[in-house]
Amino acid sequence: MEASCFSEASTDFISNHEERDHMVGQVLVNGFLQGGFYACIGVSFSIVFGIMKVINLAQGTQIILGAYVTYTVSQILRIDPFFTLPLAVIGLFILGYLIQKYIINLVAKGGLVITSLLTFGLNLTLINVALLIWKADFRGTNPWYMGMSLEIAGVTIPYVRLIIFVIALLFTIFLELFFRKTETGNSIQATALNPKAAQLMGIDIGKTYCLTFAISSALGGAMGTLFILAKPISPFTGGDFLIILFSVAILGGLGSIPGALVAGIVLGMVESFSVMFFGIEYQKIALNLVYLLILIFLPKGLMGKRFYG
Amino acid sequence: MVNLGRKGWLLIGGGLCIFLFLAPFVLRGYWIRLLTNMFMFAVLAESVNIIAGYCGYLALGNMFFFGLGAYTVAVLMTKFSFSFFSALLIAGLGASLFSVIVGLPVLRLKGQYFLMGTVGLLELLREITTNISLTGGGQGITLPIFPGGAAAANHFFYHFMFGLMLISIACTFYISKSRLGYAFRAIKFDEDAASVMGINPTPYKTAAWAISAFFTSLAGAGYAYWMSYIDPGEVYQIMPSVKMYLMMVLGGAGTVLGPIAGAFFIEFISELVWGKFLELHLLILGLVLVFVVIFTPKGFIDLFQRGLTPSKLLSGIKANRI
Amino acid sequence: MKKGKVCVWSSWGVILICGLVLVISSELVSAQEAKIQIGAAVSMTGRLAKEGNLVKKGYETWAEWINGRGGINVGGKPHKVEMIYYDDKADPTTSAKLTEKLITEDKVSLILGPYSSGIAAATSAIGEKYGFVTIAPVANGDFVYERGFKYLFSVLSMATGDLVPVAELAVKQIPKPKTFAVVVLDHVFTLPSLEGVKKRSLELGLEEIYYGKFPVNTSDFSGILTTIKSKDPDLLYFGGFFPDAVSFYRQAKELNVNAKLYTTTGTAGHPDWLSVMKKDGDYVLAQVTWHPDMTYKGPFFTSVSYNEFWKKRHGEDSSFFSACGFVAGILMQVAIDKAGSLDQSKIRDALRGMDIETFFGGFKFDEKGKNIAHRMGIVQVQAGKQVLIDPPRPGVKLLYPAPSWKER
Amino acid sequence: MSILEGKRVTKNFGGLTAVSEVDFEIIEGEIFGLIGPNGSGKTTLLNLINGIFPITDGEIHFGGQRLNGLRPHQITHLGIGRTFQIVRAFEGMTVKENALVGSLFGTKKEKNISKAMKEVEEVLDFVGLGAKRHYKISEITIADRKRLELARALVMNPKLLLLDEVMAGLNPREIEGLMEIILTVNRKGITVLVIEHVMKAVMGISQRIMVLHHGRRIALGSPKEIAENEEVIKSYLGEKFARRERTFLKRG
Repeated sequence: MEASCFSEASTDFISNHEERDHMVGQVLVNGFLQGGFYACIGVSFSIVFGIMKVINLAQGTQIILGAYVTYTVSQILRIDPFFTLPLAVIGLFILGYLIQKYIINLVAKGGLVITSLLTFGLNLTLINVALLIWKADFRGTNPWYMGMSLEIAGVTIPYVRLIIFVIALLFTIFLELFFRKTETGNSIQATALNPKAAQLMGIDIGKTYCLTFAISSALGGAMGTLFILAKPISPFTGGDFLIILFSVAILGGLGSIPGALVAGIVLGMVESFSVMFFGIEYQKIALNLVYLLILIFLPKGLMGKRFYG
Repeated sequence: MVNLGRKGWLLIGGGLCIFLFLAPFVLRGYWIRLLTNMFMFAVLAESVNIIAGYCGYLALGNMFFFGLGAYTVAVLMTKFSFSFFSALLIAGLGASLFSVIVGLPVLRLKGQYFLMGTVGLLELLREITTNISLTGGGQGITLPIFPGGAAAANHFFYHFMFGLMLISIACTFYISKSRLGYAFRAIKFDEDAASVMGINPTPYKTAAWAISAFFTSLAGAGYAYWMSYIDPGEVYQIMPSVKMYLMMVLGGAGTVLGPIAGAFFIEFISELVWGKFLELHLLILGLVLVFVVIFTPKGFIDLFQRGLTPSKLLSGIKANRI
Repeated sequence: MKKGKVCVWSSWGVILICGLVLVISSELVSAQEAKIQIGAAVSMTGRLAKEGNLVKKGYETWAEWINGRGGINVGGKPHKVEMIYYDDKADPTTSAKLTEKLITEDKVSLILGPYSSGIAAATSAIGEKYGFVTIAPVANGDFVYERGFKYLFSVLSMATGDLVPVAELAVKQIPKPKTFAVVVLDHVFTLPSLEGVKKRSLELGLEEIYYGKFPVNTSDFSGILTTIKSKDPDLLYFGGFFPDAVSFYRQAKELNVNAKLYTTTGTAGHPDWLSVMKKDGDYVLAQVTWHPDMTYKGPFFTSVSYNEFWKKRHGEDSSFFSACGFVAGILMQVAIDKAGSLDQSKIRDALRGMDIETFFGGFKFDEKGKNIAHRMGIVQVQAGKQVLIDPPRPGVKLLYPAPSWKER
Repeated sequence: MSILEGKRVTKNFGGLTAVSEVDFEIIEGEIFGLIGPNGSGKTTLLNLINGIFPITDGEIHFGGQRLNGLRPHQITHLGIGRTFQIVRAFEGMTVKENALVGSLFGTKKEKNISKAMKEVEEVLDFVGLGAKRHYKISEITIADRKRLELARALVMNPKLLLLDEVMAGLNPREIEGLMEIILTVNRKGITVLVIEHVMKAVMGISQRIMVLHHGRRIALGSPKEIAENEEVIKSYLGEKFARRERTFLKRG
């Protein structure tokens, strides 16, 4: 079966040329738009990873919680999902801050096993809470503009995906500026480079970590809002993000935001082009292979610092 | 607690083994299955202990060896009509070989990156298995049922997992006493210093992972034959991996019997949990994880050593908080 | 070192104590026995929680109902039933363990099966070991029944037949469709149905112009849809989990990929489909194991009266998952009635010889335990309603060809 | 004859040059001092010798064997033992176990653990850690950690011993003790290279001293010559010390 559709998927492109060109254009756009979203969820994971050296296995579920906020609010107030974005951001910001302050900070020095186990424990807990509140049903939104798209030179660009892309992009840029320009941002980066030194400079590590995690969580919340526009969610959806989060963080380089941005888009491209050339069943394989190869052969990621030792 | 001599402990240990060996002849099916399950997790926890607890390389995706073993046996038995044990052997050695091959590049990674690398491998292997027709793809694969009725099957798999556990314990014990063990621990604590003291890290790391892979794969192989139906999404999961780590940490990483004890403890806990609170077990398992890492980051053996007073509990926090 | 050892052993002590406590408690549980205890391990959490809970609801309702009528009639005198539920977390290992627990610990007299083929495959092996009848309410992957089990019975016809009626309907339509495309999730839930309809379509002289298998957790279908668009098939057969189906058809709309007929496995018949997809869900076909508008008659209920009964109890139409659970109960009870005892082998023989119609449809089992008398229903979403179009009913017709996304 | 020889040894980290074109030669059996202000490249030079950093340019030979491109463990097996400036003991192992690693994997790769145990205990007694052999690293003082570092290097039974500031942060009495130990080691025929900031110690025990400044060799000679070398005084020792040292050396 694989063999047959492999050949199918590839032959039809050789067959007809301008169809193929139009195709490439479309695939390019698809990959790009998807990539924007990947980049942003990747960033939300990558900053915690880069700054606190914590692998937040609960990030996926935090994203889903953001989506649930959007779902609930837009259901109750009957408003457009996009307008719930600030609520998702604020809600998850607070949640993230509390989690870091009262849980993760307690084991921040515990090393990798400890923190990873902790975040996984948090993940299970959050999932089960979501399960109790929203049940296992699939929840989705369906605003009036859902599924509408504009067409440019035979390439269709869905509005929703376009908006998602733009917003994701804005968030990423905003975050980068925050880290570069603001004092808080700098102190966070200083902590990332060398916690001890930062402490001597009078930076409150605990507080910085809380802030970092809160920001990451808030960003996740925002991405949740965007996600539920494209796809319905259930409490268990969060796990699906894991490998994307990892890939973006690795490919982009330890905690580098511009890197993550590029990484996200590269992954989006890999995804859609792998479909074009090998057929969709090889999509995930392609993604994972790229991920592992980068991890092994491109130790610095695209724009980050090296990560042996 | 009274301190019996080495002999005393050996006596108790031996007694316990005999007791457990004979247990299935008196216990009812559910208990046999429960214990079999525990033995399986004990093996998994112990094999994680070898690579992570002793050698310090956190192979969170270690479960892909489990899937590898499960599928090797499944395919060999169904498609090439191997006998279980010959398939088993191939599964074990195959996994070790595979660990060496992927280990050469992947073990160059350190800390989080190794951890994430192994998770990547888990995902990759699942996807590949799903896409090969030989493995029955996403539809999974059905193994021949164990011949000879309920009791026979129960006893067979019970003793299989039990034996496997004993072997893994013996192996770990040997390691902890041998040059290997010292090399592993040296690498765990400071790889550069270790190499300056004459240890060439690469072969030792690889060896650690190969041993770990061997046992994990055998457990997977047994599991496949036991369940008689497997599909990729089920044998390539990250959840059991995390459980293994919880067991290791709880029991005490880098000790011979800690992970075993941890495995038994956790399995009992989750068993109790299902019985009582149907819709809350994820929550409770999650909270157990959280509390364990906060209060007993060095496992409850360490806790016993320090004594179980609240102040000691809090000192557990002080160690890691910022 | 020594000290460490002491502690290890003391922890072993703790564990053994835990064990003892557990043994005793379980003894206490299995001590009291008055009624017929029926055990069921279903997914209340995990990926299949939604469906699992609906099946459980079916079981519960059946138990209430049968107790309301005095209970199951065993050899002349009625026994009340008492259900014991466990959560298998949609995990075969757990499910197998719990099934064994039900049989050997709780000493239940009967087992009602779990949700989904993958899990039934594991639990039926246990049932077989102990000679316990397993009636699988919603597990129709052929492979489950190909292992020569003698105590396993399926409520449903096999998955390979799920969507066959769609192909048969389609070829009767004007303009007659010529080509079809298959997009299917590489998973035991979906592959058999799609393979089945594909085979039938080829037999009916339709041409396959695209076949794509996608892995679990595929979020973006635009690549595959772009390919399909360039081939412009008449029929679009899609098989996937709920979220897959939703994002597939949403992106189909976004990329304006049109066909004359859209199909999904189950999902368009799924309770959540309408609420999530709104009007974009229209025109899509799906198979349902049961539907309130079916016209089956049987002991106790007709399709209609069953649904009314359900409405009274729960204030909503019965989902087909619940119906599967409910009818599994009825089967069990009819079989026992016929067997006149709780002896599993007698019950099995009763089921073997069974040939009846119920509100759910016909029941007649072949030697493998497949139900050969049941036929899937096909619904099409019409104006936000899941309308039963097969088996055909007066005044209901398939909307064909479906208007393009732009024209809606 | 020379046991360790460096020809125009150079190391660049990206732009900056940590060690540039340093020539040196260590005679078998001597104690060779290596001094210089912080950041003058002393430790880097050590890291080049035992292969932690790849050498950028030049050559290092150990008893005729070219060291360039060898991995640390290989170099150790040739017979170069080393201590770390920032103590790198294996936390979570006992003092004894720490040392044991050295004897199991060092130059002679002792296979028999119980035999290894014995000599480890001897060495620990020798450096004065015998009583604390079962302590965890976290339980012993800085001085003891330094001793342990030394012990770990000794059990590897090297021909050449590289000591990186083993005396830093110790009180005078402890320093005296360590000097004694080092001299005894040297008497056993082990060549020693010491990096030290404690002038008194390094002047006291070394036969020859090399001074590094900004990664360059600015002087090489006997303690007396070094103490009188104008450039060294200017750049490093400072007048006051030099004067005291001269008078100290005159008295002999």
